[in-house]
Amino acid sequence: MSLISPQVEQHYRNPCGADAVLTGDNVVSGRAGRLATGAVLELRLQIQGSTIEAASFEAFGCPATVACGSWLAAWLPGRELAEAAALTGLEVARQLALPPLKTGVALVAEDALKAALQAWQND
Amino acid sequence: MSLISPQVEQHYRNPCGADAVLTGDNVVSGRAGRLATGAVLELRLQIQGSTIEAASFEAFGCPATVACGSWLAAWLPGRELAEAAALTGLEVARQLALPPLKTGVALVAEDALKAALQAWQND
Amino acid sequence: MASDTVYLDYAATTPLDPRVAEAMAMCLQRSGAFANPASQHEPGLQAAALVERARAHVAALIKADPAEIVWTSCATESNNLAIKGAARFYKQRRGRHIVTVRTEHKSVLEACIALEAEGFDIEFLETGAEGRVTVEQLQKTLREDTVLVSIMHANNETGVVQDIERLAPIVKANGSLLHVDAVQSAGRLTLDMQQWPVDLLSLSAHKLYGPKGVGALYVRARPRVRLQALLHGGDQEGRLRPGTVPTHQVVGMGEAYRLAAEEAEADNRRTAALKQRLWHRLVELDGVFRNGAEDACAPHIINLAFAGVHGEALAAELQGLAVASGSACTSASAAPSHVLRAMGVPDQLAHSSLRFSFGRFSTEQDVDDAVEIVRAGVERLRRFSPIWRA
Amino acid sequence: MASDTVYLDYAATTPLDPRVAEAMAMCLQRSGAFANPASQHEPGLQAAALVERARAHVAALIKADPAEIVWTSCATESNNLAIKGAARFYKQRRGRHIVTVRTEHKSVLEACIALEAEGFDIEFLETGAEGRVTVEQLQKTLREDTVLVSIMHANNETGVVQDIERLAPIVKANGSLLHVDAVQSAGRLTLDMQQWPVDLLSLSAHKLYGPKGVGALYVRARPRVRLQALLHGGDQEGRLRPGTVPTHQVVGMGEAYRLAAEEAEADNRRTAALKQRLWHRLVELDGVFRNGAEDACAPHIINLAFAGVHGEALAAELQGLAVASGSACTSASAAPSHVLRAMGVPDQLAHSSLRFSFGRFSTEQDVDDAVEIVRAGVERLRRFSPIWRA
Ligand SMILES: Cc1ncc(COP(=O)(O)O)c(C=O)c1O
Ligand SMILES: Cc1ncc(COP(=O)(O)O)c(C=O)c1O
Ligand code: FES
Ligand code: FES
Repeated sequence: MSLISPQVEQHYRNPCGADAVLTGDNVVSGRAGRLATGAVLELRLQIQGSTIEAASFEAFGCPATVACGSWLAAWLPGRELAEAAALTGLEVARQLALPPLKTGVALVAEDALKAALQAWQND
Repeated sequence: MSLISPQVEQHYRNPCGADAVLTGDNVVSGRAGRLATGAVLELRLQIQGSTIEAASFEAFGCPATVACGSWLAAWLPGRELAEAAALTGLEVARQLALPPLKTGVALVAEDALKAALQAWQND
Repeated sequence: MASDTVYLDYAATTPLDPRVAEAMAMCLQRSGAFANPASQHEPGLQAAALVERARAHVAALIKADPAEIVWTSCATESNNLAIKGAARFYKQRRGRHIVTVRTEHKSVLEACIALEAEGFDIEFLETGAEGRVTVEQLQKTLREDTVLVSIMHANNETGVVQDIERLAPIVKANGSLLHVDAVQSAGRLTLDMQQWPVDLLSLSAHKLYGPKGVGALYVRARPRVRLQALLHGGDQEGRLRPGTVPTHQVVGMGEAYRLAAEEAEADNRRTAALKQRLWHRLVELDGVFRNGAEDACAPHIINLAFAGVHGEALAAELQGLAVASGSACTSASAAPSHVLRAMGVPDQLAHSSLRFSFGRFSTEQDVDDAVEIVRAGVERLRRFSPIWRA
Repeated sequence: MASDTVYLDYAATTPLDPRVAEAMAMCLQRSGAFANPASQHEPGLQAAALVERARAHVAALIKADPAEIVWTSCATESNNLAIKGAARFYKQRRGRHIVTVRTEHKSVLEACIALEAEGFDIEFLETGAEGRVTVEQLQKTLREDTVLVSIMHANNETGVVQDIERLAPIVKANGSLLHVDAVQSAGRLTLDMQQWPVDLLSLSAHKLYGPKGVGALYVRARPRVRLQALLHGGDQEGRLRPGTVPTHQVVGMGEAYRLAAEEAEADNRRTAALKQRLWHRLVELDGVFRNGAEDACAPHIINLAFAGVHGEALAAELQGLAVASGSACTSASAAPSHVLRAMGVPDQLAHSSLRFSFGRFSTEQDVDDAVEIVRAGVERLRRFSPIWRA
């Protein structure tokens, strides 16, 4: 697939946090994207104090969508909430070397992360 | 050449009366056609009383033009002047199986014949 | 191509039949018919004779007269020439209302839309989930100023077949012209220009084991249909399509159509059986749906939705299997197929669809290999799908 | 073609170079790159890679960027796309005045004339007997609302070369677009898009040992030239030319252009010598004239008038020799060539002209045979010509 960078390829073929089962009081989830536009990402975070301990994702979308989920699930564990909140979709796109066409998918990833962090605050 | 019927082919390759040298008091000539339209035919008739004894032609034009000259030079000898005068270009076109595109060339042939007969009358 | 790839994308393009390649090769040699078929010298006339024989083969498959066949460079051009050419020629006489269908090929839809800028009024017929246009709908939509109706025969994404035999007389009764895009149906379904009151019909070579880069447009001679040309500059093709006629290309198309006349029936029986085999195996996966009418479908195409997985991701899973993914993700929009959306397929499933298409060289082994590759991909993707719960 | 025919009609079309045929054959096999280059699966990507490599070869010959090359189905289409596409796109911004030359190829002249119906004002530059356009003439004709100037490089009937290097800056100084039909000059004369301020340039494959049915249009990227497409319906070729890209055809064009980059110089030296040989022999016949500037002529074309004989009759005499007769007698009019008339060649001689054109496979033996065949024909026809007196 010409729209797939090596980074996407790696995350898509061997996604991180796709099989993790996170449950418990300190687990929140955030979902973003719409079926209509072909990308839905759901992120789960296990949080202890101000630190993210573990992350998992589910994705419906193109390989880039899957790769965004996997990249987040790999990057987030160990991060402070503030640091996670500062992450932008554009940074995710840069890290995965997404083509401009796929920037939207990375913005969905940012939204899913924001939604999960919001859910934690509202808790 | 797709525009060439077998009749044209025969007359064009082996024209009648192309090499004949007609001279003398009882020889007249008629010319028709224009260089601009790419067909010029000159006809010479040797006439005795009311009968055409011999004919020759010169032609500048496509194979159909040459064939018209040759056909006339073959057909005219032995004809009465009246019979010759009644010949139409359309009949020549029919005899040579000219395609519609080439009808104009046969009309040039008719004009050349008419011009020669006219020259005889004016003599 | 990698010889171990299973190719089930015949609706995108077919390989050449080796016999077509051979016929073309004869024109490509220095000792062959390489001259310009418009030249009046002997080599030119020889090339022209081959061009005319090829024209007769194409005409024969659709029961038309050779003089009714105009060579084009592809079916996209055929569709553009038919639609823009007829609309522009007849607008004064007839009107500026054009009717087409939402599920048409892009080259029909975009040619129509381009005409809007010239003051034409385009109306799109809707189709139900079956993907079919009804007689009543068509009847209701036709107007006195309808100059042209364009309806495809077999759809390229779903294989769904429109009932041209029933729809055509209605268009003609209204006094409008009818154009049919028969690119996917030529050689797969019967086309009969003697029986069908169709005015213009688009054909392509490369969907029927002929070469890419050549197509044809059938233009009815009696009563004579007139067109305004898109290209200007030569006397070729009755001035409807100037430019040097590429002998090897049209000879390839002619040979492909000649072979189709002889072998299509057997081909179609075989591909229909392979299609059923694939369907019966894949439906076992659960959450697999078939897009479009099952009982009015070209023999070589099947379009399947795999609930919970995305078509583009699935396509990326299918290493070693060449099929078409429903959504047009190489284009700027991430929108799913306009055809499936027009049929009311829910967004999720529209994004989850793949087209499998079969042809003369497909085998049962191809099907069985494809099933295993698809099964593995669907199962992996469903494991982390937020919308799939087995 | 009959292998004993002497072929001196390379300006009408060339045979394929066997190496081109081979490159194409690779794409025509089932094991080759037959897939649709727009498909996103592996076989499709392989075909797309070949298409892009071919694009780079074509770009290299004219010193352009590959992204500036748009595939078309022939040079007739390239000319139509360039002229109609630019005129329609820029008419609001710039104006509706178009300048071209009376000796252009029909596809340029007729594309321009077709635009008259859309309110464009076409002005034709005259040429003298030499067939060349002067700087002064051009300067005088340009207006503030001149949107486009179309001037061919080498003329297809006479070989006369326009001085694009000197004319182009004048067009650009006026702020107009410049289109050049380089169909006959590609591979015969230097074309340098880095040095020449040309906006659009038409190319063909089949005049340079490539296949018929494929061409290209160079569209300058910096500053970017915009066009309105002629065909609609797909994302191929930056939406300037939709339709499945025919891999084998563009691969053939690419290989032909790659070979030209390597071999054109030697080819041109040889054809120029053959042309001189023909001229020196035939001029002995008396009443033989050369049409067009002798010192500004493409190396492969010579156009000769044989006083007193008609071109069509002469062509019919030339059994076993394939050359082009000046007058367009297959068309409905019996008018002689518009090119020769525009150059002021007298009617008689215009009707009496033949074009001889040479190429990579021409030999001295071809020339000597041609001379004998022509001599015999001219002598026979002059014997009964009413306008020839030796
Ligand atoms: C139904 C239909 N119409 C038109 C076309 C256009 O054909 P081409 O790519 O040869 O222009 C296609 C092929 O994609 C098609 O499937
Ligand atoms: C100068 C010139 N322009 C354009 C063309 C048109 O080329 P094609 O026949 O490939 O469309 C030709 C070929 O006849 C030509 O010689
Ligand atoms: S599916 Fe089209 S962008 Fe991901
Ligand atoms: S030369 Fe054209 S008609 Fe005879």
